[in-house]
Amino acid sequence: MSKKQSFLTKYIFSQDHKVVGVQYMILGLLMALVGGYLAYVFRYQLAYPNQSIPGYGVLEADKYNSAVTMHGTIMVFWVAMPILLSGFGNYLLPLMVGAKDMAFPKLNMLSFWVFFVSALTLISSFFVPEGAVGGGWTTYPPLMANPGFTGVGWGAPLWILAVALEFASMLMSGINFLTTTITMRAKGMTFFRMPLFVWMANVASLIFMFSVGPLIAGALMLLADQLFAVGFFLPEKGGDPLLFQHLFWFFGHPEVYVLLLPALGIVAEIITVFSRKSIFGYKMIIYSVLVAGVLSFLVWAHHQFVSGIDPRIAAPFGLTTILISVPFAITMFAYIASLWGGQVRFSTAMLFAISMIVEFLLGGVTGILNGATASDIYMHDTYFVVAHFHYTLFPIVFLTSFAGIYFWFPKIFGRFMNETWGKIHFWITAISANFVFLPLFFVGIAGNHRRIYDPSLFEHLKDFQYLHVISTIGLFVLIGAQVPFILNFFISMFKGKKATENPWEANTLEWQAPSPPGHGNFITDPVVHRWPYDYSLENTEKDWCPQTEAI
Amino acid sequence: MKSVEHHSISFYITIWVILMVAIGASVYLGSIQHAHLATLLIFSVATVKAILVANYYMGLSHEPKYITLMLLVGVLFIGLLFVGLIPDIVYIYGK
Amino acid sequence: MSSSSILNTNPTHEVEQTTCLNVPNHRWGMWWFLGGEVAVFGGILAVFILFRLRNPEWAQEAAHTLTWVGSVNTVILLTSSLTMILAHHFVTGGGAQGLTLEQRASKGALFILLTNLLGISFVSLKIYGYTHEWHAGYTPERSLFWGFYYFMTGLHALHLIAGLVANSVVWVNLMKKRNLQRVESVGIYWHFVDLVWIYLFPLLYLEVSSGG
Amino acid sequence: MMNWLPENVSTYGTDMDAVMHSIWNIVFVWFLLAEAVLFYFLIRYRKKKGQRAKYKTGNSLKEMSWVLIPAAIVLMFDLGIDFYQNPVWKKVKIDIPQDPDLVVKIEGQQFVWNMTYPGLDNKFGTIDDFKTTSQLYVPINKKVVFELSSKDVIHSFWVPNLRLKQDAVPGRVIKGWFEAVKNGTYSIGCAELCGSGHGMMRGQLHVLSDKEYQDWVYKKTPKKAKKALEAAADSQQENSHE
Repeated sequence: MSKKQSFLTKYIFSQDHKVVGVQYMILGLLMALVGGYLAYVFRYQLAYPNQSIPGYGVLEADKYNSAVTMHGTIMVFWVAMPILLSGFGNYLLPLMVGAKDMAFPKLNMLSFWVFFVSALTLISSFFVPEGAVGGGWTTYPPLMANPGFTGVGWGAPLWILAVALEFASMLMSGINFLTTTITMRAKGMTFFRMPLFVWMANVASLIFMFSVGPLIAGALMLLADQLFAVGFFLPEKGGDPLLFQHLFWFFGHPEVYVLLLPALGIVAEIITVFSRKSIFGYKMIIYSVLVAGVLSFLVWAHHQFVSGIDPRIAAPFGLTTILISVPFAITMFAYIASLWGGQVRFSTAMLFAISMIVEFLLGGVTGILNGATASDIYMHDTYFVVAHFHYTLFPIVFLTSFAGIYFWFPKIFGRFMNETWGKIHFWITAISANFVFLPLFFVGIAGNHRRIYDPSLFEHLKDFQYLHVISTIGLFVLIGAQVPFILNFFISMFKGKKATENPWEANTLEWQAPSPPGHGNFITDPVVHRWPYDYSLENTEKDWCPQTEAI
Repeated sequence: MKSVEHHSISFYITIWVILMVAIGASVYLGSIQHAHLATLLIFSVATVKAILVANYYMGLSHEPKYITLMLLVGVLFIGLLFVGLIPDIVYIYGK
Repeated sequence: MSSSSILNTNPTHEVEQTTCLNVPNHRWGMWWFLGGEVAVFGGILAVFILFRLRNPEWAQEAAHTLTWVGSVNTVILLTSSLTMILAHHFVTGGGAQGLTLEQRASKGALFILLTNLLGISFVSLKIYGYTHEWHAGYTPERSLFWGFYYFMTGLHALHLIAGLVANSVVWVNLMKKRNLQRVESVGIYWHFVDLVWIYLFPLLYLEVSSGG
Repeated sequence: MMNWLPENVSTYGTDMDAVMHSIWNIVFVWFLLAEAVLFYFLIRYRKKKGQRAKYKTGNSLKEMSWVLIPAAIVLMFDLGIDFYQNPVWKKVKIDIPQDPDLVVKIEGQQFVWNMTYPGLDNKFGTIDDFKTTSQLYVPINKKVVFELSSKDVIHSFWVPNLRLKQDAVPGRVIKGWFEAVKNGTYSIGCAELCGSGHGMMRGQLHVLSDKEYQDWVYKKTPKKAKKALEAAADSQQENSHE
């Protein structure tokens, strides 16, 4: 039926959602190497101030700012977004709803290549005169609005351009996800028979779509300030710096859930398969996520409690912030309850999925200290906040992605990843991550504020330098632990044990397609008869029951 | 399958005529003296125009109500942003 | 004439066209896209209104925009919306039975062309307005109102130009009797650009002495 | 964990520390409970030969209550925390004393803090005003109100020992206050990224006794101003003699 595809159209300019998904994942992992390298550079500086860093040299103060800025930007927009939402979303969503491809395959290809160009644009900003932007990933004006303040020439506009392209790419993905989910579901795939990942990816796309607009406007205004000194954010010209903060966080906070939700979806799929248990309270989870999605538009100013906003509006924002913990508490409790009465198999994927819950809980509860207005006066912009969001984002981005990769690798490449090496990778990663981030809570409480390139310059922080050293050594181990993963990934692609169609005995539709699925995904159009979590049904022989199996 | 709803050409032209009249009304209202009333009326007229365009030209009137709802949710969130910004942008605390 | 048969006239479609709630893919996609656009322009309008409330003296600035340019452009743009909906009307059979594919496509192409001509006149008049105002000294240097003015109308004009490009692509399609359903997509987008202008016009061109 | 906080030297710092301690204790107990249940399930329900998992969907209200009741308790704690800590926020950021003993103007600038003192007469805009750079001297047990502004970019006035943080935003004058209760010298930092020298933007807070503070003010007052003031005082005295 289809004409023979050349290598170029099959693997590079492909319209197949599976290839696009894998492209996103691989580019995201490559960008993670850049982000990790930057983390290595500035963590080395923090532990051993002003020493020559192996593989970099001496890090000056302004380059330190660039390094932290680019680390944040890359990890959020070029690692988390592409891997979790676009990568897994593109690969899994059509398969899970039983579609042959995305609704708009060409748009899908375009979205990846726009993303690719955005990544190149961002990377190129390292090499322009005066280097990459150093205004923080939040790019607050006037620092970022007036080139005179930053000492950054081309870095700042390039940063905005790159982010704008990235947003465009993600919007295209979002349009595809939503349309595919609505119109291309297999026969019998009602909304409440969709796997949680599909729900989560769609809610995340919706949240992104509604929240990013004002920031796109704000970014363009910032660009106008940088290039033409119009002054939207410059007080001397009648503008207001606080406006940008509002526009940024109106997007920035929902963005956190754009990352969290797909991760929760991935974890849900994995823990149900490996505990041979149904998810606990499927609809309850969906409704709490929807509530959280709406609430996420009401909390943005909690990032600005001490930023000069009217202090009287802090109280309502503090309340909504604390309230948003409830739907996520429900979700987390439901995930834990899903293990109740199960038969837990500790495969590498399951270990990563569980470690995501274990570590995310600490990130979650410490958020209350930042959300409560009074304690945030102290905690704001200290390492406590840094530790808090790394304890949420590290599990969301890395632990979940690893879980997902180990889990779906047999589907994607038709071969297993090596479990022994996987477990070595898991234990070192999960444990060393705590050595990296746990000390940061303590230095933060001790009063170490963010983005200073040498804490030992401050009298009250001199005694806590050893905590920075522990954190940095933890990071060395954490980065080192990724070597077995990378080798495992590429070697298993060609040499791994061959996988059958449904090696984990899972229910969702992607496991009913061949491994790897060919163009068009399914051999026969799937017809769905049940929800995806019928594990260990009573009075059946096998302990799983694919969605395609008639009742 | 339900067929796409069709309005006649004369229907579309009628809408256009109403829109033209509305433009005239806006321009006239821009010149009257009573500022608050003028503002209110001008934006009411604009909203009427917007509803006409959205409903009959964009075709929202014969789309499922979910689509209108979705767009309204977007507008609602922007409304939240607007309200949240009033204390900081319109009034400056402590000034 | 049902929507599915319009889609079937497209001989080159690669993806299976599906519908939900009677709405085909391309229209769902366009609505989601506009959901995002609503937030972009909604955000800009919200910010402008806030600044307008903060600076009541901007009413005097608005008096210096060329109201006649704004008004004529509003007429042009709303008229182009009429030609656009008529293009869609004819492409989908115009309510009359028995129009051939060729007839529908060529009538649609004619009205798309008209729409584009109106769009081009809008942009030309806009450029005339800009040069006039700029040379009269109303640059962003003067006050932030003019920063907003050029930013908002400029972004709108960019959207309109993107619409012109999209319309042209569809026009070429129609000349080749292909992808007739695309008229509907670009149409919805075009009307949206129109809708944004409906709010920009009173905000920027009409001088009302107390807040907007 | 919260005993890692640096020494508190302000009046409202005590309230804030209490808030932080209580919130931490509450959330940490919840964290431990959740982890304990999670690990218990992992061990108790690990795979065993010949056993089968239970079919439990958690879709009935009865089963859901296992999740919803704890979540409802979480909600109660949430509201409790919020109502408990709100007055502290109000005290620190909203209820700025109307009758301060001292008003200081603090201006952030890349990369120093400019402090302007009203001088001997406690009034700004007079001849005896004087400035210091990044060194803030305040008397002990006195209500100090500061007017925070910025010359260029956003800075954040950050004194860990006072539990005080407030951004300085160009175009705005933001008021805040504190009352230090212990003599000593404490670090001041800038907690908002403000450019290449952000990490070096340091200062010091000196809390002096009343006497020391008066001496310091006298010492800092420009000679000219002192002379003028003394002359004015003398003439006043002469006037009163007549």
